[in-house]
Amino acid sequence: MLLPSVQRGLRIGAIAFAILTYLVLVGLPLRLGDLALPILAGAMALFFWLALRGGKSKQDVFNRQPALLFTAGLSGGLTAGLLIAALLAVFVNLTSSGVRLQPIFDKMTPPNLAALYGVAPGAIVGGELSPLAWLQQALLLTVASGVGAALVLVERWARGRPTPRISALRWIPLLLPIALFLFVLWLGMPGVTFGGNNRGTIRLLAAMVTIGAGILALRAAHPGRERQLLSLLYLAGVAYLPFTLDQFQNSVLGIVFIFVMMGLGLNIVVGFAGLLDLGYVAFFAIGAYMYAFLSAPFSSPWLSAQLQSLGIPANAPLLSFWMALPITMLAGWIGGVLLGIPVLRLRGDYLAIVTLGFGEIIRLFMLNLAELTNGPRGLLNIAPPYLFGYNLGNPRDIFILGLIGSAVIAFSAYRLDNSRLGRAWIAMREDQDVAQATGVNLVRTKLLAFAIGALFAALAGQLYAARQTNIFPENFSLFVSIDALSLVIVGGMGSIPGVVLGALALKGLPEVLRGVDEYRIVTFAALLVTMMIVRPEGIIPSTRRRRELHEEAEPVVGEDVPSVLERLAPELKSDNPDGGKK
Amino acid sequence: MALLEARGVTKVFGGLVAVSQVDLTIEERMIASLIGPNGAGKTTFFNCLTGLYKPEEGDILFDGRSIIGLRPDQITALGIARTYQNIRLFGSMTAIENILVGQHVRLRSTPLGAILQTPFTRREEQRAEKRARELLAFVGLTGKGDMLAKNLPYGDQRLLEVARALASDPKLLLLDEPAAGMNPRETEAMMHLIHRLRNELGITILLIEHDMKVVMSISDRVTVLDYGKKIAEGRPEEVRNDPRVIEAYLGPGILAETHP
Amino acid sequence: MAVTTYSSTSVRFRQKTTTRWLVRGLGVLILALVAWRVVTVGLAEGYPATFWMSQLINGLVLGGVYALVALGYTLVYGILLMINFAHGDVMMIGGFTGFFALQFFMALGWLQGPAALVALALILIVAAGMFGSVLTGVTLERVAYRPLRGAPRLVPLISAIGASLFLQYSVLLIFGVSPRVYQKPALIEGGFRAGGVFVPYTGLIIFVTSLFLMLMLYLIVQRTKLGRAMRAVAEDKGTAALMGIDVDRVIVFTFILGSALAGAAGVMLGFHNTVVKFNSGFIPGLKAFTAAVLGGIGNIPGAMVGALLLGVIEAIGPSALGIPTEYKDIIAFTVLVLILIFRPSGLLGEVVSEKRA
Amino acid sequence: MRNARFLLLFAALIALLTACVAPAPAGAPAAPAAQPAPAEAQPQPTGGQVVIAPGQTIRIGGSFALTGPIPDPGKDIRQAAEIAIDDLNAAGGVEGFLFELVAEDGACSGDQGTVVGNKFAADPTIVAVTGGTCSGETFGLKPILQRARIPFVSPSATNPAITDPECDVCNRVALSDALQGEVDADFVYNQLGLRKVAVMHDNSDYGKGLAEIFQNAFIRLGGEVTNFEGVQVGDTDFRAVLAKIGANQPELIFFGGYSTEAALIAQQMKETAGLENAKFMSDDGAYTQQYLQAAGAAAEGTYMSFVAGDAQADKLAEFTEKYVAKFGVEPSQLGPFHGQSYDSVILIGEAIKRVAKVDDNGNLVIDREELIKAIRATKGLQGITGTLTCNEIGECGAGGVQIFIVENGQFKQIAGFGM
Repeated sequence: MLLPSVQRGLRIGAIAFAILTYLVLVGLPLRLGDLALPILAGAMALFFWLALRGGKSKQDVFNRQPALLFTAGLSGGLTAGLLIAALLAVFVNLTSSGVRLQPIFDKMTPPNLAALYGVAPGAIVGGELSPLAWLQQALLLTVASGVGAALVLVERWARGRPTPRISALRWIPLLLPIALFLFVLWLGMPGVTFGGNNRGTIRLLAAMVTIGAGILALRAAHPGRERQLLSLLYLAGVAYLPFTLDQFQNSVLGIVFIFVMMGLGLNIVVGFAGLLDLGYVAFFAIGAYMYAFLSAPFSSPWLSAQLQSLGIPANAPLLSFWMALPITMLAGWIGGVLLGIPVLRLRGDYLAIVTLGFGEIIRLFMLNLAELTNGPRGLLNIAPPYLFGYNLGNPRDIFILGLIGSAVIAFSAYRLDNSRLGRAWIAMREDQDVAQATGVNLVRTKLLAFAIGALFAALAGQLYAARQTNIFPENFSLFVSIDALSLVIVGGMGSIPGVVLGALALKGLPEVLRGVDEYRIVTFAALLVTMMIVRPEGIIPSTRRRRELHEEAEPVVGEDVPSVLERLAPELKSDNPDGGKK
Repeated sequence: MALLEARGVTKVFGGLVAVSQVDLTIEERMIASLIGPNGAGKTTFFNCLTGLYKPEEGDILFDGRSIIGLRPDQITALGIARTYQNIRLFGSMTAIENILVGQHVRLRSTPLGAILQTPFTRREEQRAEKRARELLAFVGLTGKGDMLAKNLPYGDQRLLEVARALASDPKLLLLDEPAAGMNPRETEAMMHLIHRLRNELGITILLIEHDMKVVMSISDRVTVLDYGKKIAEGRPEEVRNDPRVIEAYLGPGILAETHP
Repeated sequence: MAVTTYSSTSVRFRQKTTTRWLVRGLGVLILALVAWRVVTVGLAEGYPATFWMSQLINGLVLGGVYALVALGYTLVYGILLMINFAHGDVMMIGGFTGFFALQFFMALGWLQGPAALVALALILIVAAGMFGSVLTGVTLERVAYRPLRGAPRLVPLISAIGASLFLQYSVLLIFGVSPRVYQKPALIEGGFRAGGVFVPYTGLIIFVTSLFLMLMLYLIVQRTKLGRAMRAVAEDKGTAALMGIDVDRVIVFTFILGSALAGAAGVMLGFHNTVVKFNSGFIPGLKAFTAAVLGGIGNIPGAMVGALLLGVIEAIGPSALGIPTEYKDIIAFTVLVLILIFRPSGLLGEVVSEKRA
Repeated sequence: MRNARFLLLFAALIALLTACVAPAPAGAPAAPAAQPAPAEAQPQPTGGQVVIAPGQTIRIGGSFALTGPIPDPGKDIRQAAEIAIDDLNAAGGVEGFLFELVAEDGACSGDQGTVVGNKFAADPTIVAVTGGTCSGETFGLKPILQRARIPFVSPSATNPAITDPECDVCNRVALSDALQGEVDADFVYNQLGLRKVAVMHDNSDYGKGLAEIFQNAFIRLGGEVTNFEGVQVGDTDFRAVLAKIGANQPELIFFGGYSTEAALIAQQMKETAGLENAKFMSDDGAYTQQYLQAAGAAAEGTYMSFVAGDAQADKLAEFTEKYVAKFGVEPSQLGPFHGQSYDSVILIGEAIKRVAKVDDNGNLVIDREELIKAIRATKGLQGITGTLTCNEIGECGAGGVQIFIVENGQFKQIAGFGM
């Protein structure tokens, strides 16, 4: 039993070494400064905890014995610690003997290495480190892995105890958003210095978590009066939020809610109707450019020439934001139908690549039809929305418009989901052929999905153009489609509140992670993969609406549940006195 | 006038003639059965009737009008509904929603109406839900309306498929092996239900079935297919004794084993 | 088994005859318009025949690279029905590994040695690139895809997108932003002229190697025991497992094959175009994916045909139609859309679906 | 009943709408920074003052393209800015107050530019901004910083529309593309005496803009442009488009874009029929060590233009030395704009020195409006790209274009204009 435990430890240790090497190579120690070594040790402990706790049932046998667990932990720690110490030693020796590692490893600078030892970079360059300093690393990492193994035992001990069942626990999710909201307000007070220079970022994070926690609280609340009351509170809180935040926080949440609008539209196409669309950005672009043409015709060489020949002054917007709305929506609708028609017959991944192509075609046209779109130089000086002479172009009002837009679209999507059309979409997603045989007109249903989805994206695009006031083809790259699709899936396919949470996580989180600027994409990517592995159905999986109001919980389904037919059968014979009991 | 009249229907896949020159006439309020060994072309014939396949030759008249070349949803709108051999419910929808999808062709509300919840839409949805509950009750699934279709027990799924088909107000209902995989008690209940469909709702029924007990006891008329050709037709007792049928099934011993 | 049904199910709808003829008519019309445009504009420019030949060669070489990557897409798709979005980046890692191997052999002085030694070094460099890619591909499968088997179809796709970003930006962080420049050894520097048409050696190597590797792959899949296991897993994972096939092993093997091809592509592309960068796998990956779909995804000859076609269209299209080259991607995607309208499962896709039906 | 609920919801929406119509109360209590006032409806707002307590730093924001399509130049620009901050601090800062660079990732994109702009505008301690790297990003910054009264100096945004008479906070050290394109065309036509050229660009804002200016200028001079072809940033195989160009046998190819693409084109030209003897010229985006490395032997005899004016060799050498010492890499390995980046920070720093005052409590006070004017009033500042003088719309670049030829793997200056 000892040997397999050591083997397992060695394997985990090798993986831990790989992770540590990665962290060193990307230059994390430099970033963390004096805290580098403790944090790496903490990461190691965390990793060993995670790696040792989830064993397959076979390995559980020795997992249950503390001694074996420790053997695994310590052998692994020793492996990882010695290997990484050796690697660092090699780097330090090379550096001190004048070899420049940087042409190969961009981050292998003396300061980076020095951070791991808590010494000055000069000591690294001069090769003044004692051999003991290297062993110090190995020792610390080994101890950390032991701590990780101990954590497993602590966790197991805690799990073994009966968890207290207090009904008051239910109030934690219900009251959390309110507490968070108060926290946001408190952070906004001028005298508060909490968080120092990062106060704005912490506040942004708190505001985002408030929105998300509110949605989760609504779901945790009992249906009926409690949920209604909470909904009202929630709406009031969210409506008040823009007035409490500063313009950075508002501008981030503004873009988040523009993506919510877009995500809700894509959710109809992908989540409801099951049509995988990788070129959804095309409709976003159509909306943005349509509004730009109407609002800033003077930016487009061709358009201004046409207007001049017609005798219309081309130096002012043709239509205001509000007047342009119906035209943008119509453009989106037409775009959706135009994409929809050729792809009616395509399924699955063929659909994905054709829509991707469509998105690229639209972007390339915007890039290359320079006469109309001004090419890569973009359309400039687009008018912000005005209402009664009041300029709504500032971040706060854009955020509010985004909120209103998202609310209207979410409301429409919810109504559609529970309508005849929504049922047809889901039926089509589940089984296209049966849906048709059941009476669903596939052509109409598919085109409606594309058209309605496109319309919502075009609305988002118009708001985006009004927010940016200058748009360029590069704003509408494939990555926008990928972002939108990711947020729908991260949130939970077909789930409307999921889109909000997905957008907060995917568009908001990277802004919070600004502090780690160059690491933020890597962090985001790692989170995305982890998220998919841990919770593939999304943050909030979609649920079907209950229409019969009598059941508290779904009956247990298993092999031995008799079907109605079986229960009815004796009744039919009408000679069985037990028949018909429920 | 016959409700359904198929004349010389032929369907070819590559070199294989799946259905060959099949004639079939079904009168109103009749329970007709289509039997035959595996691969005899029964389900293919169903697919021709519902518009999934287009037959190479022949004509199919429903209510006196040709339905060749119509899309499946158009045929459903005319009044033909079906169930499937391997149950094909919309698994992630609830039972009630499955039935509501079945009513799709009978509903008229528009997307805009749904968003604005116009009085018309609201009334129509209420009616549709009421009707869905009635159908649920009719097949005996009261109280299971909010369960996801995929979570229902097997027998209930068969019933739900029937309810979904009924939702489109069919004149003709095509049942593809309704009793497949059921135990004797369930089978008996299903037979009872089929009778009720005809007697209480006045629906004409054409069914494919392997369970000879079912076929012989409920059918008004039985049609036998073999290698895509019609080899016998008549009242159950006539067909049972037809030598060609016995030959096709290689004796009554095989008869029982064809049950999947 | 899949929860969301994007894949084609067993019953397919017939197309209404009138629509079919309408679609065909439209196809003929489009072809006629293109032909007219080619004759009146493209040919009217009066390019010499050697020009068209050299464009064809450019296209075939480009297509050869796409093909090597597309084969990986198609293999993984055929077995797991998932789009391995990170495949292009696996190729990029191969390019980087190859670059470091090249530096190593240059330091050893092999590349200044006799031709045989240089050739040996080149083969070893390609092998190193393949090794790097295989390591990445297998790790990806183990970490990012295996836990997701059986999840809805889009979930592995998102995971793959995450993995793609992770690979790109990790390389950016570790190796920095500057591109790595491959130095071509004298042996493969330059090219030869055949009837006034310049053929670069690297291009020739890419084209021949991609044909050879595709043939090898085809033989592996069709003739070997593992290949048979792969096909079985592609048909039905559950049944294959019941038949005693280790599904995990087969899938890992698939990733090994696909990644090895991508690694070879990465190194050869490095020699051909001389630079590798953290994002240099993305665009070829996207194009290769397009090519795989064009040919009928899941189909090995299809990927090859699709890739070569795409490469040739990109190279010849703009000149033949007499429009600026910045429209080459538009032409490529339009051809894709048109082909899929007329053949909804790709050029050679039907073969597969019939086999599976 | 349900109708009533619908009406209620509608009313709530209307209420929400009107809520945002009503102007915010002046100096909303919760917001740390004053909400931006509407731009046109009301008179130009004034920025007030930045008060820096002893021990605090003078914070200069930086919007750099650290991710996105061109991270290499972005990183270079950021590092050069850090060197400039070090130099300013080494020279004693302002009255003992030290400078600090607050770097943000503008990702070369408009929406990131907007977010970064808002982040700076929301932070009352940000005095001025250097950046953004790309034109699109700078367009994102421009309206926000204009409202927030924070002056910015872009080292590398070359779109002519970045500066305009309306915008008093907008400045740049980079020259507008216009000059470079004109000079390049003139050089090719008059100095090299070529009459038949092909123009390529990378479809970026910068590359295409420059290529268009070059094309127009060249045609105006009387030359012939045989092809005008675009490629994409990130492409590596240009053989097809080169073959197309080669069929027309131009004497020179001008490429507007960045170094990697330029190097590959220079290389692949040599293999293309019709272009074996054609010359190659590119712009300041390609004037890098990277170009020389990537193009290898093919770089010999190619021309580059660079907006540098009367570059001060000793200052540049000193800068390079510090840069290598700090970051372990030659600045020109990464991108062309380090000089401009250094200069824009120095320009900001010198202007702050002129307007900053120490008040009675020992705080450093900087008046925003005065700073905006002070930056505009910069005259004769010695930077590493030359003598910087801002004109009335904020063009501060040391006005000159130099032309280089590559000889023996080195750039060699052969012509200079407008110095």
